Amino acid sequence: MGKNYPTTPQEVQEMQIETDILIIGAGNAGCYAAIEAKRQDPSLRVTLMEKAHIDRSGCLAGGMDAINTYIKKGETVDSLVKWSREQAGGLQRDDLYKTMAELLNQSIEEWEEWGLPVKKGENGEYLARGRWDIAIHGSEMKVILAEKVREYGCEILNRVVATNFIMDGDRVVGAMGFNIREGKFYVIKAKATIVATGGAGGIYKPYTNDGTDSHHQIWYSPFNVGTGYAMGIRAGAEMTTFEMRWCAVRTKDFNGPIDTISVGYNAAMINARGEKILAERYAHLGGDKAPRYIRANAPMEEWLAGRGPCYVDTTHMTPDQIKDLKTDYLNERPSFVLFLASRNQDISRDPIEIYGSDPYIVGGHTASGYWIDVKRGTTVPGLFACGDVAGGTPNKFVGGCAAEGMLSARGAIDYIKSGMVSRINVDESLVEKEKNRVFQPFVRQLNVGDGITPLEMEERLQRLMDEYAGGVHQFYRMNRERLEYALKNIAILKEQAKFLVATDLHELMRCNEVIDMIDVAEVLCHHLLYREETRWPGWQTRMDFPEKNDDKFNCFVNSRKNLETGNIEMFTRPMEKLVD
Amino acid sequence: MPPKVDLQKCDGCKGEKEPLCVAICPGDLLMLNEETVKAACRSTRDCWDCMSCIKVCPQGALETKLPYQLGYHPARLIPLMGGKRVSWTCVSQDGKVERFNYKNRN
Amino acid sequence: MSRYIDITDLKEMFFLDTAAAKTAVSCEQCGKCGSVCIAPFKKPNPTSLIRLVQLGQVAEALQSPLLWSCIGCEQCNMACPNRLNVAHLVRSLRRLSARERDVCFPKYIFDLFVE
Amino acid sequence: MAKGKTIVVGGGIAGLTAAERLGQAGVEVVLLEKADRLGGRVANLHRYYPRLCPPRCGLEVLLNSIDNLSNVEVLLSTEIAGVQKKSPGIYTVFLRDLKREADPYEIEAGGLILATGAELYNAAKISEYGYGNLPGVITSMELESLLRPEGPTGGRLVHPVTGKPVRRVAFIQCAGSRDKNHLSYCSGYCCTVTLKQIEYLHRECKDVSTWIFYRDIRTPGSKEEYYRHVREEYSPVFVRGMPSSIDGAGEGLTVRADDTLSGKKVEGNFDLVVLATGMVPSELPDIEGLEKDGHGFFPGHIPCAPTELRRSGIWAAGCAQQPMDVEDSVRSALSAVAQCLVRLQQENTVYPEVNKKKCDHCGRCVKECPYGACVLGPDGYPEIYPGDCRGCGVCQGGCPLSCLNLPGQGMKKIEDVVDKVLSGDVPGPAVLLFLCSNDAYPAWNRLVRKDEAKEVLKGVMPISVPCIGSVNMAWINEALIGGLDGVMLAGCHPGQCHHGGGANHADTRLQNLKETLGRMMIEPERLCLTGITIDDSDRLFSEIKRFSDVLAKLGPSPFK
Repeated sequence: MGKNYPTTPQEVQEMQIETDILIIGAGNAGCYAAIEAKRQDPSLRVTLMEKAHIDRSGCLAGGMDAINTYIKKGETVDSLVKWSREQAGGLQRDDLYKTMAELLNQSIEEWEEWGLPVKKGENGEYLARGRWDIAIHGSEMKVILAEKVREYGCEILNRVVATNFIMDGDRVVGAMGFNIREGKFYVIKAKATIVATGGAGGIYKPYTNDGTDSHHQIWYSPFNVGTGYAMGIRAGAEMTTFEMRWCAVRTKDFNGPIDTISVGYNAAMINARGEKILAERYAHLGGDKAPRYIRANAPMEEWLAGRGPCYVDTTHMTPDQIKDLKTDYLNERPSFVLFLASRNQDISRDPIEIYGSDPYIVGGHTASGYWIDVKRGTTVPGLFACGDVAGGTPNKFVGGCAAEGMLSARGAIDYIKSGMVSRINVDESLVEKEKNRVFQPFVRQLNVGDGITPLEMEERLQRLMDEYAGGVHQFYRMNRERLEYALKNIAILKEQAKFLVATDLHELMRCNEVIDMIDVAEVLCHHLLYREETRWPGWQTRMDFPEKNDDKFNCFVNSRKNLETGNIEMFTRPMEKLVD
Repeated sequence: MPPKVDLQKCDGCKGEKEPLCVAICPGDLLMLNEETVKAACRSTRDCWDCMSCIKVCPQGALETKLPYQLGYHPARLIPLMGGKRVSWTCVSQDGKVERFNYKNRN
Repeated sequence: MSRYIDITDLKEMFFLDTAAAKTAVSCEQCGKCGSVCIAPFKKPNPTSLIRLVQLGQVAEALQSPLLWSCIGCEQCNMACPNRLNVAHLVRSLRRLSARERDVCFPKYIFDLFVE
Repeated sequence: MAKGKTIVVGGGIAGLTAAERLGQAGVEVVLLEKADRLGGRVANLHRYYPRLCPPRCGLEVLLNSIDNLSNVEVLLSTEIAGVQKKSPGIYTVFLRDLKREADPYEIEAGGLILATGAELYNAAKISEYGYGNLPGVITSMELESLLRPEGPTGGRLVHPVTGKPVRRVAFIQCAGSRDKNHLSYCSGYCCTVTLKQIEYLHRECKDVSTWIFYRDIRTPGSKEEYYRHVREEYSPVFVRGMPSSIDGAGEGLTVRADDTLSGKKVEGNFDLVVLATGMVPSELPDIEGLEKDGHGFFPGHIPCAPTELRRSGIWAAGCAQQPMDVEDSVRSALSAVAQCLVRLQQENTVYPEVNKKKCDHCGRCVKECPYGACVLGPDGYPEIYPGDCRGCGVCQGGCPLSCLNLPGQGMKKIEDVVDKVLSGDVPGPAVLLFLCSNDAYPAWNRLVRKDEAKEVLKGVMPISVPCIGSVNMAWINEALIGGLDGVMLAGCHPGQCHHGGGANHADTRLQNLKETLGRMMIEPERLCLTGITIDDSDRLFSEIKRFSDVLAKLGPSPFK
């Protein structure tokens, strides 16, 4: 190991940065927040802290083939709010959704203006793919967005991993983290902080995990590990609806999206007997228009009932449609086309097999995440949230995350302009403590030279969650006893984190990531335990409470870590409908 | 799905500290082998096959390979990046060639 | 006798008359005169003959068959890039040869005609 | 406009000339000299040829003039320790004061003239000549010093050790030169020096005799007449043949050689043997990106721009360029001065713009720029100094993100071509032809005027580029994807590229792309690189015809 970086906290070079708005995570939401902040007030200093590289970070690294929330002619903000709530099983923050929906079209139209090719029909309108969906050639959409961020003069810190917020009393005044190229420790003080780190993938064991080359063969970005949630949990922020997990039907063995096929090309899901699953078995729940969790869980139920394997039926597709379909995949998950080719699969003859994904915590699809107000302020003053990390707004998708990015920037600017932040006082001992925490795996490697690798701990967590907290191998099912078992072991894992070792900066990042994953998993289990009903089969299937219980649980289940006791405290918040 | 490095073509981005593939990988998986001054994937199992590195490599020295656990040898998928157009060539396991050309930027 | 010709003292060649000496001093040994010479018996050719003189090998020069085979056509003079009078040098040497070596007509030339 | 001072390195005849001329032109000059006095090797010469005048005369004119110029600062006993590009147009020059044992200090310079001269080849390395062991064997430079009135013998020609008068002097030409064991090149000036020395020896010492052992006498130009004059006037003995040995036993020195003209072995006994040794360049710290020839000289771009090196703002003058005599040194110094003055006056030319929106600071442009005109600035983006950039566009060709573009060049042109092809106006096979503006484009211009070419060239769409190395592979990709059947690059032959390797860059990039195309099951023959000189219209035509035939045989592009 060529030692060109520090291995003890004492050697670490500290970078002090002061900025007006710090955005953690330069994905789609973070980039839009940055652009909007600069647009609102070009004099503001806007800093983006990004674990990877802004050009290809976050969920859009590989690209995107469709925008799933565009309000077309004949539709309204309210009709979208209503549709989304139904898709989410009735639980949604209408106030948040409405404000977001008002900006949806703006973000997409801007993106197009900046260079994103959007497919158009003969009338010059965006080419519709479903009720809210439009088709794009989005393989470069993140690159285009990143160029715009640079053009607006935002400061970009690539390869800086955020580890915790900086607190001034009960306020968030920036964040700390480290650079995985030189090992510098960053202390970034900001008047307002926006967290946009994305959701959490990899908490559960993926079924594609052969222990060799397909460990990260999951649908959601495996590099989004829930750091933003974990930092919020550790700062005492209120979190909502983690139990509304996102488990999706994906192409089997290769976790590719299938909405592309089922929505875009009217390909029905069929079981081994050739029955159209939704139309024939879920007609009472809306058939093809059934809520997302039903659609997601249905093929798994078929498989469990002995009617698997299941497929999306592509056999009716014309050669042109197949070409278009493959192009869509190339724009989002290019190697799915390679996957089909590697099996010589002609999808006009052999339908595409489907299966459930491992569960993710993703606020862009479900309602899990930070509990926020309409200005996207979290319960911790000075901290704003947007994108996958912000809760209460299911079915945001790409456009919604962009729109919410804009809202969070406006919220942050209002907060700065309100004069609530005059001076930032930071207790230097907290910085020192965080530095010691972050670099602990190096210190152990140096002093002991033996311990647990982040990979080992991650795989232990993934198996634990898979088996005891409703993973794909358990067909998403769980009960109180299993969840309590999981929590007991999570407590051990948290204790064991001190044994983590790292031999280079990449591993140091992985160590800190797995610590974050465990913190998210802990809160997740508490949420799953608290909701004693089955509201969204598949997403949340309690075998001990198999029915929906509207009397007790037509509300948000929230949590907050008690910073004194370290306990996760659970409570509920009422559900308020704004649109009927 | 690890990217495979063609050591003949890779020029380590002329010995830069951070070659383009290293700079771009969302998972920080590519690194520069300082001895050979060529790119290398530090953990093939952790690759998400987003193909960002393949697209950015100025030498065309990287190719995405499917893990054998998922797909059979020797299918391949190669993007060719123009300025505003992209072309994908997919060669199936039995050698059938498919091409996809379209504008990816306005 | 040493295998080496001693070139330390080459005064010997200056017993030539002025015009002939100038040819010997100035000749750069380009070889043109040797190439154009039509004498029936070019042994040595004019270029090499001059070289012998330059190196002080007068005795050898005076025995050269060329001296008697030269027909006086003066092609060598026409060819010389330095406009040297090569034919005059040959004639001078022939005179010297006749005088100093007491040879009027070498035997080998005589034999040539007999055959 | 160039900024900062101009540093002249070396206070020999070239350096003095350059400093004096620049000083007269009002330029701020710093003149560095390693020794504790100015004048260099010229100061030790006895006579100049062809007039046999003393060097002091010209030298003192220069020294007096420099003395009177307040804008020329002279630093004696000062050595150059290093040169670094500081920022575009500015070099940091590290200087070491040889009198004080202190660390190097730095000054900034907008320009440097390297007049660092050369040294005589170490004659001791030619073992058969016995230099260093035989006191009577000296170098031509030592003979010069010996005869100077200020010399060790007061200018009398006597044996350096015995003090006895010298009567017989032999000169050995090509001492170590044109010899792969020593110097493989001809220093070019030694023959005339020997002739000059023969002349002044005969003039100054009536009873001296001279011999020359040589391979060829190389006296170009009017020096040929000087050669004839010396030969006819002083009658030195010319022996064509390099001596095999010099023997110092007994009286004098015995030199043996094979006279290749007569085929006879000759020997002579001499009082003094003078070795006409060649020159080797002075040692100079490496300057990043400054190309030397195989021997360590800075020959520049021969023949078009001999003083111009691949680092703008740095010129070589005098023997730093190649071995030369005083006349050529002065001439080359004046040429460097002219270049320097032009640079001080010149307006910005065409140079690439950086798209900071896209740039990723990868630094490939910095690595590939032949002229070091591109540096990563404090903000991490490439900065191009117009005065350093010669507009070759090699950076544009190599940029992986296409964010460096010369004005008027770039993707837009390719898009236009693609649109034309897509509109169906172009008959197949449609060929995109990049032409180097130096050579291939003029050749093309003549070609298109020919009637018989018109039919063949219908499908060919030409784009002129400053150098074939400026063609970005993304352009080619775009063209291929857009339906062009083939792309041809007509540049200079690799060795003839005006931009130090632009054609080689193009070749490497094209090879890589061909390999990728091969993997994509696309015929690599759809790409072609050819070298075209300016008078090659016919060959360009036949190359295009050949390429079109290949494409016609291959059929339409698989991308279609």
